[in-house]
Amino acid sequence: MTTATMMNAESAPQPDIRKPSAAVSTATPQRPRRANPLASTRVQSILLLFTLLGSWEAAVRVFKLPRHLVPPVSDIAVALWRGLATGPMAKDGFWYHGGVTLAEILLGFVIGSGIGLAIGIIVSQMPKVEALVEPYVAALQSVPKVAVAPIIVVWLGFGISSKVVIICLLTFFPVLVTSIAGFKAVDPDRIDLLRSLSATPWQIFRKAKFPSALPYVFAGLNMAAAFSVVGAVVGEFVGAQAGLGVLILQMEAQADTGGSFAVCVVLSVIGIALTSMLRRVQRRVLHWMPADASQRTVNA
Amino acid sequence: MTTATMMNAESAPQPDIRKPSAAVSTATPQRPRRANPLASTRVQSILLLFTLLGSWEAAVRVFKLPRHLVPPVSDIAVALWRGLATGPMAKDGFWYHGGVTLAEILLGFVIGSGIGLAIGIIVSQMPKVEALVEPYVAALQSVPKVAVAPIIVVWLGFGISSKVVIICLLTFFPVLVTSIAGFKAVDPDRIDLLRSLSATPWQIFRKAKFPSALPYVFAGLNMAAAFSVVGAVVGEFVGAQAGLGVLILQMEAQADTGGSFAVCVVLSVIGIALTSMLRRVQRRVLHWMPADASQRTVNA
Amino acid sequence: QNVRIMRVANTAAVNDPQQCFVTAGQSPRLNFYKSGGVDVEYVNMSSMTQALQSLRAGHVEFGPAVPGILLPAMAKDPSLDLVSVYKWLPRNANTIVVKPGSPIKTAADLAGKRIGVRSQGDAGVVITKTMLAELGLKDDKCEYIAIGDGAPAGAAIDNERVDAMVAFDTATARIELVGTKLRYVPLTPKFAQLGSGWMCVPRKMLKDERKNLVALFRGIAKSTIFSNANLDAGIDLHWSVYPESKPKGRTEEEARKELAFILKDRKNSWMRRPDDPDQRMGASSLAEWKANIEMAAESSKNPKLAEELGDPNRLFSNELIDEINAFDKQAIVEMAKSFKG
Amino acid sequence: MNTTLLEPSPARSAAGKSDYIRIEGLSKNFGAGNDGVLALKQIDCTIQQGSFVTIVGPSGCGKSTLLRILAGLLDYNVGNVMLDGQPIHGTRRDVGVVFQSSILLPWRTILDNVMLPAEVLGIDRKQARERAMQLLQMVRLEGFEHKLPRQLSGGMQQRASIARALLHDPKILLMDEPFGALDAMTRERMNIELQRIWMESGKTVVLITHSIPEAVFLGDKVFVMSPRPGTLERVLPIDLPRPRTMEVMSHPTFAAATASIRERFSHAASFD
Amino acid sequence: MNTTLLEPSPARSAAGKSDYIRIEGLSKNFGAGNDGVLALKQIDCTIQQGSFVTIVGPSGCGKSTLLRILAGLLDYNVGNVMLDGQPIHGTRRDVGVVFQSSILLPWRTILDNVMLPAEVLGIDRKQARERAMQLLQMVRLEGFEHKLPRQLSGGMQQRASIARALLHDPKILLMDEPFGALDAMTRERMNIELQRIWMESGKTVVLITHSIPEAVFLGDKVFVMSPRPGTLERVLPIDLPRPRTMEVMSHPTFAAATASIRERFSHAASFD
Ligand SMILES: Nc1ncnc2c1ncn2[C@@H]1O[C@H](COP(=O)(O)OP(=O)(O)OP(=O)(O)O)[C@@H](O)[C@H]1O
Ligand SMILES: Nc1ncnc2c1ncn2[C@@H]1O[C@H](COP(=O)(O)OP(=O)(O)OP(=O)(O)O)[C@@H](O)[C@H]1O
Ligand SMILES: [Mg+2]
Ligand SMILES: [Mg+2]
Repeated sequence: MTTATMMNAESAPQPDIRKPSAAVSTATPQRPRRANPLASTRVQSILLLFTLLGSWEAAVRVFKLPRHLVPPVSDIAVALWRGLATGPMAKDGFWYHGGVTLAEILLGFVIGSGIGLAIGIIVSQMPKVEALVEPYVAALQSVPKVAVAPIIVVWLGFGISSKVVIICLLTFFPVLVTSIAGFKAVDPDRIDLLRSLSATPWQIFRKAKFPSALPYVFAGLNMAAAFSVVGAVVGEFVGAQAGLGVLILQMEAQADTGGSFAVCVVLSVIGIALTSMLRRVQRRVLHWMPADASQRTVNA
Repeated sequence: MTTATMMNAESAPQPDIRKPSAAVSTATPQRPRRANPLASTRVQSILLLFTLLGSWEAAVRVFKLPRHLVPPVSDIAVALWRGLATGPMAKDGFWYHGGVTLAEILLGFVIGSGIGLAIGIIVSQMPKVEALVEPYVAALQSVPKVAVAPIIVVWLGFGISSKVVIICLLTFFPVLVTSIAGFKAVDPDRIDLLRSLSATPWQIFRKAKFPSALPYVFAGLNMAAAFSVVGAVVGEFVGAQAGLGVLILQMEAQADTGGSFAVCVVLSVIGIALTSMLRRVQRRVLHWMPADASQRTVNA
Repeated sequence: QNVRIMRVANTAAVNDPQQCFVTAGQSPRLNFYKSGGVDVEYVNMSSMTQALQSLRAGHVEFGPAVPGILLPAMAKDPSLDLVSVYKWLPRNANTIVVKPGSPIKTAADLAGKRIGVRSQGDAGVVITKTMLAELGLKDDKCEYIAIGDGAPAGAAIDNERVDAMVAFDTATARIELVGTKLRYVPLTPKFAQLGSGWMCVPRKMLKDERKNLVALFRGIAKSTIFSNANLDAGIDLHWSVYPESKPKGRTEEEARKELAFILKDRKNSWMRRPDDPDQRMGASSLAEWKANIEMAAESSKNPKLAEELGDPNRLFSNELIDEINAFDKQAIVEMAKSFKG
Repeated sequence: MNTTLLEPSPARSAAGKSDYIRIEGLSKNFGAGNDGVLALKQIDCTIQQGSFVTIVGPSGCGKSTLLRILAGLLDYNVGNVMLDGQPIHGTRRDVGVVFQSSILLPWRTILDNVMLPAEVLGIDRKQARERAMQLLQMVRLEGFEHKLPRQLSGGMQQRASIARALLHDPKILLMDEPFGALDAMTRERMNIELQRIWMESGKTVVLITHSIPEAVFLGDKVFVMSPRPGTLERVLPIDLPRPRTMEVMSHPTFAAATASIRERFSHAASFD
Repeated sequence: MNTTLLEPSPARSAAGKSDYIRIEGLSKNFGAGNDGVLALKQIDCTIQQGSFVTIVGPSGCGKSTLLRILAGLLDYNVGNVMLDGQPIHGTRRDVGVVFQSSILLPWRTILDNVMLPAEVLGIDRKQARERAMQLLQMVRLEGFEHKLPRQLSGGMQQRASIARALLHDPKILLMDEPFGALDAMTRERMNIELQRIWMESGKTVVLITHSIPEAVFLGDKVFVMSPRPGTLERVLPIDLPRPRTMEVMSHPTFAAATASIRERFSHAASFD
């Protein structure tokens, strides 16, 4: 046995060197690997989808359910197609209204969570202010913001600004609360490490506190992303000239339930896009965390 | 030095024996302890509140802002008082409408999160089904459920059932998603421990998997609690005979903005009560976790 | 060329082909508005109250005035200083609808029932109260349920979640458009004689933008005459301006047929009564406003309403009417009749 | 099941020399085909009933894998593993395992954690509780019964997990670096305690350790394993009198044994 | 700042005997009044420049507290702590600290973690990088520079934190159980390595350990502390030749010293 071999045993990459047993455990009994088990699950998954959609369509047709109550899948597909096959400024198309809604969501999300993060940082660097403000943050974040949406529309009108403010309100709190929690949870050892090197407060913030709090901040951002879609829809329900929420109301008024389902599909796509974009940023920024570290979001 | 003294050094309770340095770190420079620093912060905090409310009132009066746009605090207080000083069945009082909304929230929360947990458990005990279903759960949870609220009201009418279903939809997904994640995150070592004792699958579930997944489940329940208030309000906005959401619209219709702020206050109280009840249950069930383990919730 | 955009509060929440009585002139083919240097923009909202608040906040330039809501609001809040300058529905366009088999035969049967209204802030609530008050049923005990528009409202009537619905003809028409069968219950006699819709503007605007307002309401008057003369053309023009209001579920032919059927009678609400001594488009009368005040006082259970409002002459104004009507109506009718799609 | 196990059992003297555990040509591959990892290769050995075997080897050489196979937690592909004449497939009730990490259930008190095997195996609660208290006293955790695992230091947790493994008085005790989290002084004490339990109860013990002195101090035999793929490179019998005390460390046999093992792990050998 | 620190520095011989660190009547109370915890009580001692002091004592006796005071991370209430004639208040740039846990920043690669002091203290990047690579090689982490901390074992992480403490070539090195997570064999190697660095560089080293043999092996003097409230019970000078090798362990002086210390931690002493 040579030194070299011994070193190899160490430097061979292992999933998690500190806990080799974790990797072992579920391997019993060993299943024979299929050619591509993932692909086969995916195929089954897609088959399941088509079966479900097919039986939906069949049920609607066989039981002759009224279309404006339960639209057949084909209605939704047609409405989706018609909505997408429009010019970018067509007022009856998904692009125009989707664009308005997307603009509201992005603006509201960026502004709301930006302010939330900024205040979170400021507040948590000043323990006295934090103690003072904390009970009010706790109380205010319990106010159901959607309930004040009508008032905000009265204040700011029916344009994009009232929706942006509603979304800001909805996104502000999760980011504020999680970032305060994040800064509170910074391992004091890390701060001590930097103090031991005579680091300045700004260095301590930059090199230890901020990166430590980031996973919390991202948890807040994920929640905020989900809330921002909700905010846009509710805001548009309450009063708006354009946007997918308006389109839903318009279609409901014409008993075009298939159409409003199609709009829901578009909204979901926006939600999924936003979430996965955020997740990509998160994965890049938090590349140092294990991949499974709770990458969960829920849309309301 | 006796054996006894040495043992004392060990058995003396310490905040966290494994990491004594964590407790030390922020103690520099040592601040002189005041008589009761917490109480003093609380006093300051309350002073701040009164200052804020006072200047709000003053601003409204001095600048003669129209009351239906910016209600003075006194209007809100009066409306709150008037709303509370009613009989339990008075249709213009907070008790009747609040009771309806609370019933919707509780029913929807319990049913929705109950089903979410049940399906989460079933699905995660069957890896094949989980793989099959997972992409759809991911896609469906991105559908903004508030957008389908109008459709559900069409289906189920203007009574309590449509709101309960909307809340179920909103609460189902966070609980489902977090409980699936929770069961996935069970330390396989714990399962191995029980397997090494020749435990049955049911024993493994009861003694290792379920308790391990509980912190995740509670994270989902907290989110669901916040969502259930949102669901009730949105559902009532879209169409209802009674409930605090209806009251808000009615008051808005009468330009009684102070009144609708008062209703928002009531809604917040319901939200806070629900959250703190849940937190109490959580603290009891998860008593074994450190207290600071992310007890955060955010209302939309 | 500078075009002044005049935003209007659309309390119908969505765009609807019946608006062709206003919107037809927006089409470049008619160009009733831009020729006068103005244009109309619809701002969708869900209730009359929201419209009043938007007028006060300046989010819109003009909006519909329903006396039953407007008058109590103005009495309560002196800063809400609106003037009704154009009567756009000279006949009563309010409707009571029930399921065809319903036991409700007259307005009196509404007492104590579950009344569907579009939203909690909708005129339906005060209209019902007004009619019941006229019948002496002052303590109505009705339950008002917001059932929205179109399909949801239709489903609510169909499934008997409400006993009747009280709303503008535009709203009930849309319910019929989605395929729900309705029976119309006659309005109470005194109320039926009243006009049902005015357009109001902030008093300040009446002073500052007189010229624009004249151009605006002249455009509306022309559009109304045009669409009344050729409804098909009016609907087509509306659809060309607001494509989102074109029904997607069925063919254009079907949709137009349905609409033509529904609007056959209703289109006349927009026109002056033949027996009306004042045939000017948009003109109001003092007598009418006194009646409005009286009814609003009863429905809002505020006997002092007239006192609080003061001089009824400040509530409306005919000062623009002559200028608005300074156009050749017959020419518009000819133009409509010869209009080719 | 004999629950008064701190008493000496009759096993030791009689069956002492039989081949209790017999491993023949054992290989273990993780994953399939070429991309698999060969963790164990051609292991042949026997362990006599009532004997104390210690295993040393560099990190990742497959020590835990071997132990998991003995515990019935892991299937093997090639070879035979026999226990008392029966091939091992699946777990057994008479085996106690101390895992590399202590794996206490954080929601249970220390006492309830130690009682876990009783619950699972259906042992009478009262008897089990008594025994658990005895064991906790033995590992010097008296007074900590009602504490939660997180309130204990790593070393204390590990000691609790040792008590748990002993609760149902298993005939075979498999220990994966049980003393890793203990400080040197406690470790020495626990070694002596473990030796006492083993001598009194006649259990068969297989113990993995990173500490060469510990392996020599405890073992009847020391199994020395090579780096991955793990082979059994050498079996070193330790001929030192029992019960051994710390003084044995200055014994020339002890020095020779440690030196001989250390030599294999020469220089850069076992950085972790 | 001298950045080629693996070379011997001239400090050792000349200033060797001066009282570099002087602690007089030091007491430390956590919290105020009666409900406070007296962690240190009346500590008096001196540490000479360039000397190697090791500290042993039961858990919770205040070893870490003492070290944190020396590092300037913790204020003290009573007594004087002088460094080179100046009272210690606040941190200093010429001190390197190895914490009880390795405290690597998980988002930085190992190299970037080791480079942290250079960034904070504004040392030239290129020079620092070169030195970091040298240090990583010394702690046998070459090839792991660009790995993240979580990809390394606990022992490897601890070695990285030792490299970090050395980066800015501090005159004083304070180490709180630096080898706790290392297995016995690696630990022995690191002891020898540390001795080499110290001898070559002339640093003053204060090292806390739970292992009595380690304390004796490394220290010029061993400070033995009593349980809480921590007092300095005994200062044991170790008269063994340098450089010491593993063979020293069989030296009678070594045996006598360890026995004498172990005696104090008799029996139940230091279960964690
Ligand atoms: N489930 C698994 N899948 C693939 N490889 C595995 C699995 N479990 C273990 N291995 C590999 O098998 C080898 C032996 O692992 P094992 O845990 O038995 O080592 P060990 O000797 O116990 O190491 P240590 O001393 O660090 O505990 C390692 O190279 C490891 O990476
Ligand atoms: N911030 C603090 N507040 C209160 N008590 C503290 C604080 N820090 C430490 N202590 C107490 O001071 C005593 C000494 O702690 P210290 O960490 O110095 O011990 P130690 O000797 O390093 O122990 P170990 O060997 O476990 O690391 C302990 O009893 C501890 O509980
Ligand atoms: Mg192992
Ligand atoms: Mg310490």
